[in-house]
Amino acid sequence: MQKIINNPESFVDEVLDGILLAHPNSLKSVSSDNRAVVRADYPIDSRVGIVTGGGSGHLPLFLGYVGKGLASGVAVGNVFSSPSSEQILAATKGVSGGVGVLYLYGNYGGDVFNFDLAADEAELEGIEVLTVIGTDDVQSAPAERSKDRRGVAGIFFLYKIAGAAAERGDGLSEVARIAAKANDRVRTMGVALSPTILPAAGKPTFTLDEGEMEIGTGLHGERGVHKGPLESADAITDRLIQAILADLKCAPGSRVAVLVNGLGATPLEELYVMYRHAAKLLKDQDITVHRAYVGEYATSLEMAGASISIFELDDELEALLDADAASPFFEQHGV
Amino acid sequence: MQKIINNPESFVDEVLDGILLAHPNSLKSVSSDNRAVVRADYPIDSRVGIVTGGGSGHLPLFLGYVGKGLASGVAVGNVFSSPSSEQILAATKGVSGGVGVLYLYGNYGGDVFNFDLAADEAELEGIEVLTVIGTDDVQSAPAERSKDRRGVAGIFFLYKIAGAAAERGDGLSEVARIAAKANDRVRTMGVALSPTILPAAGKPTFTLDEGEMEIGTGLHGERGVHKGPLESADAITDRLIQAILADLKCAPGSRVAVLVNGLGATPLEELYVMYRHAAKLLKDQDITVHRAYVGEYATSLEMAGASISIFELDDELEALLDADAASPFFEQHGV
Amino acid sequence: MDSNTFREIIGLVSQRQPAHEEELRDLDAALGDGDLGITVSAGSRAVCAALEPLTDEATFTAILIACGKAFSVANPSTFAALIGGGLLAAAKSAEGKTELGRADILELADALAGRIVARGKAQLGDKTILDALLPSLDTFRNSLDSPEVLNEMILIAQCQIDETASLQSARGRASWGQERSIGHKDPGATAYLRFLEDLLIVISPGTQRPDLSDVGT
Amino acid sequence: MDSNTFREIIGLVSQRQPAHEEELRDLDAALGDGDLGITVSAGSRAVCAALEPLTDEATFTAILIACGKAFSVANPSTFAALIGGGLLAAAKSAEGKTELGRADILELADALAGRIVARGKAQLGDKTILDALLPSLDTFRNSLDSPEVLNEMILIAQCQIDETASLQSARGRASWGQERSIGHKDPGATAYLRFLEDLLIVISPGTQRPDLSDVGT
Ligand SMILES: Nc1ncnc2c1ncn2[C@@H]1O[C@H](COP(=O)(O)OP(=O)(O)O)[C@@H](O)[C@H]1O
Ligand SMILES: Nc1ncnc2c1ncn2[C@@H]1O[C@H](COP(=O)(O)OP(=O)(O)O)[C@@H](O)[C@H]1O
Ligand SMILES: [Mg+2]
Ligand SMILES: [Mg+2]
Ligand SMILES: [Mg+2]
Ligand SMILES: [Mg+2]
Repeated sequence: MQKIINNPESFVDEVLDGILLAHPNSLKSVSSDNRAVVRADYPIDSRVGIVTGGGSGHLPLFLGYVGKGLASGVAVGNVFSSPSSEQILAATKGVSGGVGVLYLYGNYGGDVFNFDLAADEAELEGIEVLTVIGTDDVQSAPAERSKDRRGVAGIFFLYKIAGAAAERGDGLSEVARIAAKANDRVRTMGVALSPTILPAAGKPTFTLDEGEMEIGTGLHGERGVHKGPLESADAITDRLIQAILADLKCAPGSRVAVLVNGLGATPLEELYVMYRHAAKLLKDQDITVHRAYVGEYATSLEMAGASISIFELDDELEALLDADAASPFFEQHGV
Repeated sequence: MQKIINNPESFVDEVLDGILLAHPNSLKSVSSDNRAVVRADYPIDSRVGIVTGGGSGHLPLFLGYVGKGLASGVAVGNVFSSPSSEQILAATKGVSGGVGVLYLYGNYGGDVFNFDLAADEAELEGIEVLTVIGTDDVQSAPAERSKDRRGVAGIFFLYKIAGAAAERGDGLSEVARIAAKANDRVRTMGVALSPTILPAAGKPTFTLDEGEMEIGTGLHGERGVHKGPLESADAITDRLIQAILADLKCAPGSRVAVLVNGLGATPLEELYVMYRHAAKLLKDQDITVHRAYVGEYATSLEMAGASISIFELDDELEALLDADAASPFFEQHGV
Repeated sequence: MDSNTFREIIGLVSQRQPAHEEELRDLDAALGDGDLGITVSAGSRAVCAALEPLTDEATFTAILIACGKAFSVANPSTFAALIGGGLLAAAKSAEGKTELGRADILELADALAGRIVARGKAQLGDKTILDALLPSLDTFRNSLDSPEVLNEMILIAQCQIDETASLQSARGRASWGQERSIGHKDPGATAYLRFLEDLLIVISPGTQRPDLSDVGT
Repeated sequence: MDSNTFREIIGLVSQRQPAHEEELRDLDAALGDGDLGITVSAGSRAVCAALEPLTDEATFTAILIACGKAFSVANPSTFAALIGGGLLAAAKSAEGKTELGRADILELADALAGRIVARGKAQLGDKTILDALLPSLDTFRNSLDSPEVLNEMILIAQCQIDETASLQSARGRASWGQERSIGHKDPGATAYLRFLEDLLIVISPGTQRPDLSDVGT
């Protein structure tokens, strides 16, 4: 594993040091171990706070989406493991403007337990908490059990939508309603061309030889649902788009946003080759792409591969999607 | 080589299709082969145009820096090879607002010849052209021959500075003056942890085993100046920062901007570990970091590795650095 | 058993868990993300460290709280949160106790299992730790006084793990692989089995350890 | 030699250049970015394709322009731009010529070399193609009528390549490796040498090709 690190034990803390040093005007730590980081301008009185969190190794996910018009705080776990309830509670207090906090994170066992624990403790301190969990990975559970699905790159849209709603002053239940509505309209599927290696474990969770690919993988090096020969960019894009549309069931004439996400090692050029075919497939089904996002939005250290997310829009969601947003890792203004 | 592509021959054209499809409001093609792409809102009467260009495989470089407050047009070559003079001329005509065009690109043999040829042809068509060539790689030639140095990731600062000057309406010679001034104050040095593979060649230009690194590499898989055992993040950062400061000679109390650039496969987390140490080293020398940029700004397909660039500021350059800029690949607003 | 003996047993058994790191890593890699080995090894080292400063006066509750907190934050994966939370529930049910007879131990174990069920919302047959834990506690409940009860618990746990291997995991990360989890033993249940086996070694006569003869009553 | 024969010779020699792709790739990888093999193979195939539609009426100038444009855009690296530009300069100096004697060929070759010097701004000893090209053209100049002139040019080019291998490249991408270029033969100069060797094969009696016996005069 060719890594530019000092040692695995101090890795996450050094990453956080670097981020806080690089962006002092945008982010600040609200815990002694720097594992709870919030917007520099938060808490803001009577403004709903949004706390997310999860394991490290996925930048820009999760910390990268703390900013204006996005999430307002984050709790940072070790590589691929959950933040503790204390860290989540610290982030909660760091963003609470007296009108409640929304927990918004991906569906992972450890995270669910720790966020639930933190929610209990926050209530004891008079902070109302609602929770919306991202479950966009179509490959991870059948439609009838969609609530059990894994949360992957599509959570970017939830941050964008919920963040814009909070930024314009919506109340807690309204922000939660809109975030849940967005979650119901996002579907993601991924493909891996190389496994990822947990630094501490030192061994990949699955092996992929040259010329092989794994379809339906998650962000933590878990195996997918199908392993086979590596296919062309168009063939892979066909697989992902068809599985997503079969589940999302967008009617012809609908408007969507599309995210083609790189898992870390795949070059931006290859993601645009995938977008090219995705745009064609959607056009064939008379589905209009309102906005396209192409790049590394949710990675898995040096994993080679990509995922595609489709987010079905209506007028309410489109307005929130088009709103300005700014963090040191993601900016969107105007057109 | 695990790539998500259809075939090497159509690769660049498919990438360009995908980019133009994804960002129709920001970019437009001005040549039948899509190899000349300009800002959607250009040409603008009596506004200086800035044309850049180079081989594919480096996104966001070069095309990613076409936008508001950045370059205004680009000529796109095949992977790691130069655009032709016809393509450069097409981009030139696509951005000329009647007050001249600045050619701004990295120092590579093929590019220099083709841009010179295009400049001759543009003059014949009444378009005044000035040229500033990026030469920021400290490892590629001794200080006395700095004009022969290779252009690498530091060219990002030249786009930001020259683009801001053109955006505020500066004349051609003024934009060229400022771009050349910026070039004199940027220094870059890189490290590679894996070689890159030219798609057509199918074989890496140099081999690196596990536990080895190559210092002073460029963006086209060229060998560096030193190959040795892989060192810690801090040790590598020491090497890069010291070599840069020895050449740039910033006095204590000076202000700089810093870019920690990923070459493609290296995770964002590791770049921030490098920034952490870079910030410390600069602080030790009483050098203030005005702005930090960390991420993939100039890649080399799936190459693992990074480069650090330091850009010494004065009041004029700082104001231009802080100006707004926006392309589908890079946005900066306000603080 | 007094709290001092209890603390020593937990310490001795915990010391033996890191030996299972590789096995649990491979089991978890087959249908999850391969970190259970780290959770168990880092978690049990943290438990040993947490027990270190405790004096003889430390109550069962204090001991279990220390273990629960330590285990849950060492490598906070799902298993860490589940077991950590379970130990905190057991600590609550141990309040006021100064001696632990078998019935008390069963009460604590039921509190631990109950929290895991409440938090994880899993059922028997979902191929989780519960498929080994719940049946083995029933065995304990039904032969409370048998000197061989631990051996029986180990047998039932082993048998449950082998039986459920052919099932598709319905909970947690393993469930996302859908059919791909079929044919793989559940890593969490196996970690529990290894713990029981090491407990048997530690309290068996002949092993170098404090006099635990009164455990049988 | 008339333009028809000139066109056939260039075509036959160009057809032989792709065979050198691997060698040139490896030489360029050692001190550059490894694309010279592609430039020469793609470039010479493009030259053959550009010659295809030309009829017997095509003048020397038209032939050289077609070759220059084709070679420079097939894989537009530094070498492609240099040789392409040089061929355009040779085309200019061939204007009005209907026959090529040796003196004319030398004039064209000097024009090509001159453009490479003007554009590349390299000198002898910078370890570029010039280190083989310029000395071999001087040999051509000094023994214009010798039937062995091509053999002598090949020898001097070969010797120059071997001699300059120990130098540090001072031009282009190879110069950025600084000392790392020492001990490696210049890829561009080698490509020129292979071209001369194939030219010798093509115009030597006995090889299957049109009657070129008048070339010697
Ligand atoms: N909802 C649940 N209820 C009970 N046990 C569970 C549940 N989810 C996971 N487990 C147990 O946790 C084990 C996996 O633990 P761990 O590797 O820490 O999870 P992860 O890495 O996915 O966070 C599984 O083998 C299973 O025994
Ligand atoms: N300035 C120059 N003048 C003359 N020849 C040059 C110059 N620069 C490069 N060359 C020749 O070009 C060869 C490399 O060509 P090529 O691989 O196409 O360059 P690159 O890949 O760097 O664009 C060198 O071996 C050298 O012979
Ligand atoms: Mg796991
Ligand atoms: Mg895990
Ligand atoms: Mg080359
Ligand atoms: Mg090249």
